[in-house]
Amino acid sequence: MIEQKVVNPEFLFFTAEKKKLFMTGSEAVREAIRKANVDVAISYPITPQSESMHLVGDLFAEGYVKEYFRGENEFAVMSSVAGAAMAGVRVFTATGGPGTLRAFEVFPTWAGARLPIVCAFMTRGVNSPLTIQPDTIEMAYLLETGILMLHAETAQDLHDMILKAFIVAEKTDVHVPVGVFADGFFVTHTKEALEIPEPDIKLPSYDPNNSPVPPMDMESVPVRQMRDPFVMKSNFISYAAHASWQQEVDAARERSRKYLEKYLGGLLETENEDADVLLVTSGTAVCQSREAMAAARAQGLSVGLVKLKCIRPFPAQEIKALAAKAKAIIVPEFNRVGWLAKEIKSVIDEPGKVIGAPRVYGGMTMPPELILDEIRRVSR
Amino acid sequence: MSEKISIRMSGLGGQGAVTAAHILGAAAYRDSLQVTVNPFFGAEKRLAPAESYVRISREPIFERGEVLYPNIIMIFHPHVITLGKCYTMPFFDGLREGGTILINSGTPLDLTKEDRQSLAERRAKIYYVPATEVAMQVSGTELSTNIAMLGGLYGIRPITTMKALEESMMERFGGGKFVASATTAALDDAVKEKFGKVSQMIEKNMEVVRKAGESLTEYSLS
Amino acid sequence: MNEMSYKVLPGPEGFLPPAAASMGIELPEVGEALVEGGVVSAQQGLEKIVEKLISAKNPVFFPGPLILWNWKDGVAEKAAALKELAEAVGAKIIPMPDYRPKYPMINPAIEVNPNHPNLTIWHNKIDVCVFIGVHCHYANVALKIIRGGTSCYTIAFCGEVGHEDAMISLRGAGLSELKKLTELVKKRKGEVKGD
Amino acid sequence: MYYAARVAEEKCTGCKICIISCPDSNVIAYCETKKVKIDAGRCKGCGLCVSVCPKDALTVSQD
Amino acid sequence: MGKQQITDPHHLLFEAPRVQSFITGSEAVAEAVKRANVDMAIAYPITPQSESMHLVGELFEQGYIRDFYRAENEFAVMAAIHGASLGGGRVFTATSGPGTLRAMEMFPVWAGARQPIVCAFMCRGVSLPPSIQPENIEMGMLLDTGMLMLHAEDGQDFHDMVLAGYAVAEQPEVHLPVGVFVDGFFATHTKDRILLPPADLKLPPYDPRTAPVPTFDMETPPMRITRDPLLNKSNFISGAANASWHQEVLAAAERSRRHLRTYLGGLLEVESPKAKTLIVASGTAVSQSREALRLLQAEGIDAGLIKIKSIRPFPEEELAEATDHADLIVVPEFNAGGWLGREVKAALDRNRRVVSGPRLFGGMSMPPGLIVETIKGAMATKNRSAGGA
Amino acid sequence: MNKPIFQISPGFEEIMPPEYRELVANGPYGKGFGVSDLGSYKELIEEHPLCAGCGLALSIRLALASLPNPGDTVIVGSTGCSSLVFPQVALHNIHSLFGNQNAVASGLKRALKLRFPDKVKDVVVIAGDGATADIGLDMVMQSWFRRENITTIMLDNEAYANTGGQESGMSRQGAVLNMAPTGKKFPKATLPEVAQAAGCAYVAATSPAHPRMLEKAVRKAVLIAREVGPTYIQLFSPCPTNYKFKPQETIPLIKQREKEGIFRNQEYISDEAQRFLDSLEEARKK
Repeated sequence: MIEQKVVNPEFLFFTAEKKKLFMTGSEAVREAIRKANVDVAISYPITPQSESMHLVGDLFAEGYVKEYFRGENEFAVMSSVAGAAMAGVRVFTATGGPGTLRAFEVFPTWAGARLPIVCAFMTRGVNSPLTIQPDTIEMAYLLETGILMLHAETAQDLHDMILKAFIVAEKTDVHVPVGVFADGFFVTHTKEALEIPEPDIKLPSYDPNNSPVPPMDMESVPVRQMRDPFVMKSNFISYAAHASWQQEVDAARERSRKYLEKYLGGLLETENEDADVLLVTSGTAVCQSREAMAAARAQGLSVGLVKLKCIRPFPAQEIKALAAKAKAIIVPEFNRVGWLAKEIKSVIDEPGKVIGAPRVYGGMTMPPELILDEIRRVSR
Repeated sequence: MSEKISIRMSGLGGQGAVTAAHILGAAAYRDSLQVTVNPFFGAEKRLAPAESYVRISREPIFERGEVLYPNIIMIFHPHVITLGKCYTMPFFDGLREGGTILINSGTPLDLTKEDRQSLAERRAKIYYVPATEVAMQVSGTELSTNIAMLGGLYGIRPITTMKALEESMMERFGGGKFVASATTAALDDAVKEKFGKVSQMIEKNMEVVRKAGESLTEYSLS
Repeated sequence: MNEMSYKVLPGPEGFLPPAAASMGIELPEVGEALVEGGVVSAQQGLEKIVEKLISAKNPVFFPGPLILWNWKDGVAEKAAALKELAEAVGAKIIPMPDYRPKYPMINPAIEVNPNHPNLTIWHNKIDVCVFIGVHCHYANVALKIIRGGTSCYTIAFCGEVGHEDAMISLRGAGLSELKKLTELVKKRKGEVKGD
Repeated sequence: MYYAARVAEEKCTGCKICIISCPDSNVIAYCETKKVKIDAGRCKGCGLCVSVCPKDALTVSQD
Repeated sequence: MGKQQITDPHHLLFEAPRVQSFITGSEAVAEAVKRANVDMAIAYPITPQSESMHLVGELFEQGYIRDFYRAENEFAVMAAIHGASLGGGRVFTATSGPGTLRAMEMFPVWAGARQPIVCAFMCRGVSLPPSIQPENIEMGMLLDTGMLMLHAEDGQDFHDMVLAGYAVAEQPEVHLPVGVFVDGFFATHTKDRILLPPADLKLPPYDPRTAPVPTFDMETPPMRITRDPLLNKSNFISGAANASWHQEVLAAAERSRRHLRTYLGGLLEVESPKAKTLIVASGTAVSQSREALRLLQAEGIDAGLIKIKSIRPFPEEELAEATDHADLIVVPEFNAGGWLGREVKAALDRNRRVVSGPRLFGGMSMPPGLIVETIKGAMATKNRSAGGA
Repeated sequence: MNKPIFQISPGFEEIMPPEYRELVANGPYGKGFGVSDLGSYKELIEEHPLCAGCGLALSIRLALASLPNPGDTVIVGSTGCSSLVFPQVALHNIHSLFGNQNAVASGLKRALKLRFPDKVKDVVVIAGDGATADIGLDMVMQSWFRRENITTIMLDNEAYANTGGQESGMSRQGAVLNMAPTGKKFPKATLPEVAQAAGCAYVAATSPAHPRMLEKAVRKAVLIAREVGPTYIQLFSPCPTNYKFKPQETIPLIKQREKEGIFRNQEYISDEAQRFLDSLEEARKK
C-alpha cells in the first residue's frame, strides 16, 4: 500500500493530475475504492459483480480498505452493510440482478434510516429464464426505494460516479444511499481507456457526527435511542409522523440535486439539443446512441442526444423543457418493459412524441443500426 | 335513522372498543342497514390508545379508514381526553355540527374553556355514562364496559332494534368463528369463563345495556 | 402549480402538506439564512428571529439531545448561552431528550417529541418555537408536522446546513450566534422600554 | 379499575424473589425497611410475583 | 367439510345464487379459497395477512385444501409455492409489504416459468420506518415482474378476483401468476356486506396437462428437461432465445386481456363517463373517490370515475378512450411514489390534464373531501390560466 | 458517571423530565449492577407495553440487568414482541428488519471495532424465536460460522406472538396454533446443539425461572464473545396470551416443564472459553 494523502473532494475530482489507463469497469471500481477511504466493504459472489469485489478484497489485503468479508447472501450483505453504516463508518458493496432482488427489502430501509451507503449495481437480467447477461430491468424495481440512482455509461463514469457518490451521499442534508448502476459486461468487462488521478491521494474520511441521525455507538446522544422505531400506532398522529418521515426521505433526495449538479456537471448532458429528433437514454444505451447519432447526422438527419446520468432524482423539468422543442423522442433501452420511456412519458406534456424503442434484452447487444432505423422512421 | 352516522370509538387497549364496534356493526347489518366496521390496529398492547370506527347509513357506504369527521364520538376511558391517551388530537377536531359525545364517566370532566367553547359553537351534545360502574354492578366484571358504552349510545339514540343488538351479541360470543387479535381472544375466554353459559352472559349484557341507557346524564355546555 | 412561489408559512397547511424541499425550497449557503422559504443574509435571519421572539405571546425553546446532554466539549457553553437567551426573551424551555415516539403517552407540559410535536404545541399554546440541538432528520420531520397541524411559527437553529421546513432557519449556527441573539434581544427590549 | 399486586408487609422477608420475577421494570422496589413495595399504578396485575413468593406475602386484587 | 360440486368458473362467478354475509376482507379471501379447489397453500406470519392465512389453515383442517404448512420466511414460501406449482398443483399463498420485498426475487421467476400461481398481496408500508399500516407502494415495485396484477377495491372484489384469478391464470395461452392486491386494513379488516356464491360449489381442478410447459412429475414427456435452462451462453443465438422467452411472457400477459374482460367484466369500469372531470383510481382509493363524487354532485360539479381493476396488463387503450374528452384527470393514491399517476400519464396524451394526487401514505386515511379539494384546486388553476390567456 | 454522554448539560437539570434525571442519578451505567440489584436502581427499561405475565418481557428485563457493561453495549433486535420494548430502553439499539439481526450485528460489531480500537463495545443480539430460528436462521448460523464476536440471545416463546400466535420452528411437536391447525408436525428445533456445532464458544439454555442462572449465563456469554468467539443463549419465555394460560402461571409452567424433563437448563463452554474465564477469575483475585 502506498502512502495516501487526504485531499478535498473537489481537488480529487477536478484538479488532481490524471493519468491514462486501459482497464475494465471492474478494475475501475477498484481504482475508485482505492481512493475512497472506505472503512468496510462486504461482498457476495454474483456475476458480473464478482470481479470488482475480488479486487476490493485485494485492496483490503493491501490495506486500502480497513475491513472486508464475504457475507452469506445478498440480503445479509445489505443488512451487514447497514449495521456498519449505523455504527458510523464509510461502507461499500456491490451486487447485480438476482442479488439485487434477493436483498430487495433492505434498500428502502437504507433510505429510511438515512444511511449514506454507496452500492454499485452491475445490472443483469433476472430469472426466469436464468441469465447472467446485461439487462437494466432491476432499475425499474428500485425506482421508489428512496435510494439515489446514478447510471454510468462507461468505466470512466463508473469510477467517477462511485467517488462522487460518497461525497453526495454523506452531505448532512442528503445522507441517503446512492446506487451507482453500470450495465454488466458492457461496462464491467469491457476494457477501455480511462483518465484517473494517481492513487497517492484519497477522500477525507467520513464523519458520522455530521449525520442527520446519530450513530449507534453509545458515544453519541441521546442514550435512549432506537434506530428506527415503530411509528405505527393506530392513530392519526402516528400515521402523520410516518408520512412525514417518508416525505423527509424524499426531500433529502431533492436536496441532492444541487450537489449532483456540482459534481456530475448536471443530472443530464446534451449534445445537439435543438435537433428535431432526440435520443434520450441512460447507461450503455447512450454509447450505442452516440454511434447512431453520428451515422444519422452524416446522412443529414437532425438528431440530438440526451444522456441521463441521474435517474433518481429524475431530471423531470430539464427533460420537459428539452422535449417541448423536439419533434420526436426516441428512448432506446436494455430491458423488456421500457421503464425509462415510461418515466419520460410521464413527465412531458406530449407523451405521444415518445418512441420507446429499440428495446433489447436477454443479453443481446443493441446495434446502433436499430436506433438508426428508428431515427429514419420518425424523420420521414 | 335518516342520515349517515359515523362513529369514532376511542379507548385504551383491552377495553373492547374494537369488539363494541363489531357488535354494533353486526346489529345494524341484522337490521338491514348499510354498515361498515373498521377496527384499527397498531402494534398495541394493553392500555395503549385504540380506536375503531363504524359507519351506518341507508345509502351505500364506500369510504373506509379512519373516521376523521364523526358525528358520534364514544370515549371509553376519560384518560383518552384528560391524559391525552389518544393521539387523534386536538381531540374534538372534526366533530360534525350537532354531533354527539359519549364519555365513560360518572361525573363531568374538566374540559378546557376552549374545548367547551368550540363544542358549543358546533352545537355538540355531551353525555356521560358511568359505564365501568354499571358493568361492575350488573355483570360483576369491568370487561362489560364496552357493552355499557353501547347501552349509553342506545340510550341517546337507538341505532338498531334491541333484538338485533341481542342477536349480534349472541353471534359474537356464541362461539362462532370470529377474527380477533390474540389478546382479544384471551379476553373473550376470560369473559366466557366468568359466566358458565353464553345465554346467561347475553342476558346480563342486555341488562347492562338497559341500565347504562338509564344512567345517562346530559351535560350542558352553556 | 408554480413551485418557485411556494412560501413556508405557519399552518395548519392542508391534510398532509408536502416537505418544503419537494416544493423547490433550497437550503441557504454559508453566510445566508432562510426566512419563509426565501434566502436572506445570516444577519437578516438573526434580526428576523429576534423580531419574532419579542413579539411572541408564548415563545418556547425546544433544545434537543445535542445540547441537553453534556456529551462533548463546547456543549456546556452553548447550553449556558441558550439559557441566557431564553431568559432574555422571557421564553420557556421544553426539552426534547430523545427521538423515540413516546407511547402510550407523553406529558406535553414538560417535553416535546419529534414524532408528535403538536401535542406539546397545542397543550402549551405555543405560538413561536425554536429548535436547537436536534439531529437534522428529526428536526425536519418535526418541523413539517408542526407546519401541517398548527399555526406555530417555527425557527430552527442549525449547526449544520439548515431546515427548509422551518419558517426561519440559520445554518452553521453555534455559540456566537446564540450570544448575538441574546445581545440583539436585550438591545431591542431596551429600545422597546425606551419608547 | 385494574388489578394490581399488594404486599402484606408483616409477611414480607425482603428476599427480593418477587422483584426479579416481575416482567415490568421498576414496579416492585426494595425499600429502606428491607421489604418490597409496589407501584400499583404501573403494575399490570399478572401475579407472577404471587406465584414465586415463598411467604405468601403478595396478593393481586382490584383497586 | 360439506361436499362440494364442481362447476365452471363462469357459473360460480356470475350465475350461482349469492348469499349475503357481513364479513371482513380477510374472511372474504378465505371464502374464495374454499371455493377454488386449491391443492396446497403455504403460509408465513405477517400483518395484516395473517388472519386470512389462519383461516386458510382452517380450511386445510376442514379438508377444503389438501396440504398446508408454515414455511420459514417469505422467500422460502414463494420458492416452495414455485415447487408445488412445478409439481402440477393449484396453489395459493399471501403476503404483505416487507414480506413481498423479502420474496422479491421469486416473482419474476414465477412469471418466467409460466406458473399459474395466485397470490394475495395485503398491501402495507415497507420499512423504514417500520409500518404495518395500509399503503400500496409495493405494487409500484412489482409492476415489471411479469405477473398479472389485479387491484381489489373491497372485500367483494377481493373474493371475486381470487376466483377469477385462477380462471385467468390457468388459461393455457396465459398461464402466468396472478397477484390479487388489496389495501391492508382498509379492506382486510373492514367488515362489509359481501355476496358469496354457495359453499357447496367449487372450481374444476387444475389440469397441468393443458399447461404450455411440462409438469415435473416424471409422468409428462420429455424425460430430459430442466426448468428453466440457462439460456445464457455468450452468443447471439442464446441471447435471442432469452429475449424471445421474455417476449413470450409479455405476450402471455397480452393474451390475458380477453379473459380478464370475461371474468372481471373489463379491465376498468367507468362511472359517469361523459363528465369532463374524471377521477382515475384503483383499490380503496376508488371507494374514497365514490364518496368524493357524491360530495361533488351535491355541489353541482359534474365528475366521473374510472376504476382500474387490472394494473397488469394495464388498460392503456380503454383508458385513453375513456378519458379522451376529459379536460381534468385526477389520480388519488395510497403511496408516496405515485406509481398509478405515472402509469396514467404514460398511457395518455396531453399530460397537462393529469393531476397526480392526492397521495396519502404511512397509514393515513384519505378523506373524500381532499379529493374534492384537489379537483377544485385544479379547476381554479385552469380557469385562472384560461382567464389570463 | 463513567461517561459524559450520560450527563445533563449544566442548567438543564431542572427542565429534564423526571425519568431522565432519575436515569442519570440512579441508572446502572458503569456501576457493575446485576440482577440482585434490581429494585434498587433506575432500570434501563421504561414502561413497556407487553402483556401481563409476559415471559419474554421478564427475560429481556433480566438479560439487560445482567449486561456486564451497559454503558458500552449496543443491542440489535428484530421484529416481534421484543421490538415493542426496545424504544423504551436506555441504550443504543437497532431494529432493522425481521430476521437480519445477526447480519446487522456483524457489520456493526466490526465497524465499532474499527472506530474504537481501544475500547470494548459489546454487541448483543436479542430476538425472538421466529427471528432467530426461522426467518433469520441462515444469518444467525453464518455469524457463528464466521466467529463474529457477538452474543445472540433468543427469547423463546415457542410461537410468533406479535402477529397473533402462529406456530414457529421452536413450537413443540403437536402444538395446535395458528398456521398449524392440525398440530405441529415436526419437533422443536435444537438450537443449542446447532450453536455448539456451528462454533459458539459458549451456549446456554435457561429461563427467567432461574434469574441468577440467567444472569451468570448472560455475563459469561458477553465476556466470552469479546475475546473468544460467538456465544448463544436461549431463554425459555412462555407466552400466556397465545398459549392461553393464566398470566401468573408463566414461571410455574417453566418449573413444571423442568420437572417433567421437557425443558432442561444446559450449558456448554469450549475449552478456550473456559481458560479465558479462568484467566479473568485469576486477574480478579490478584
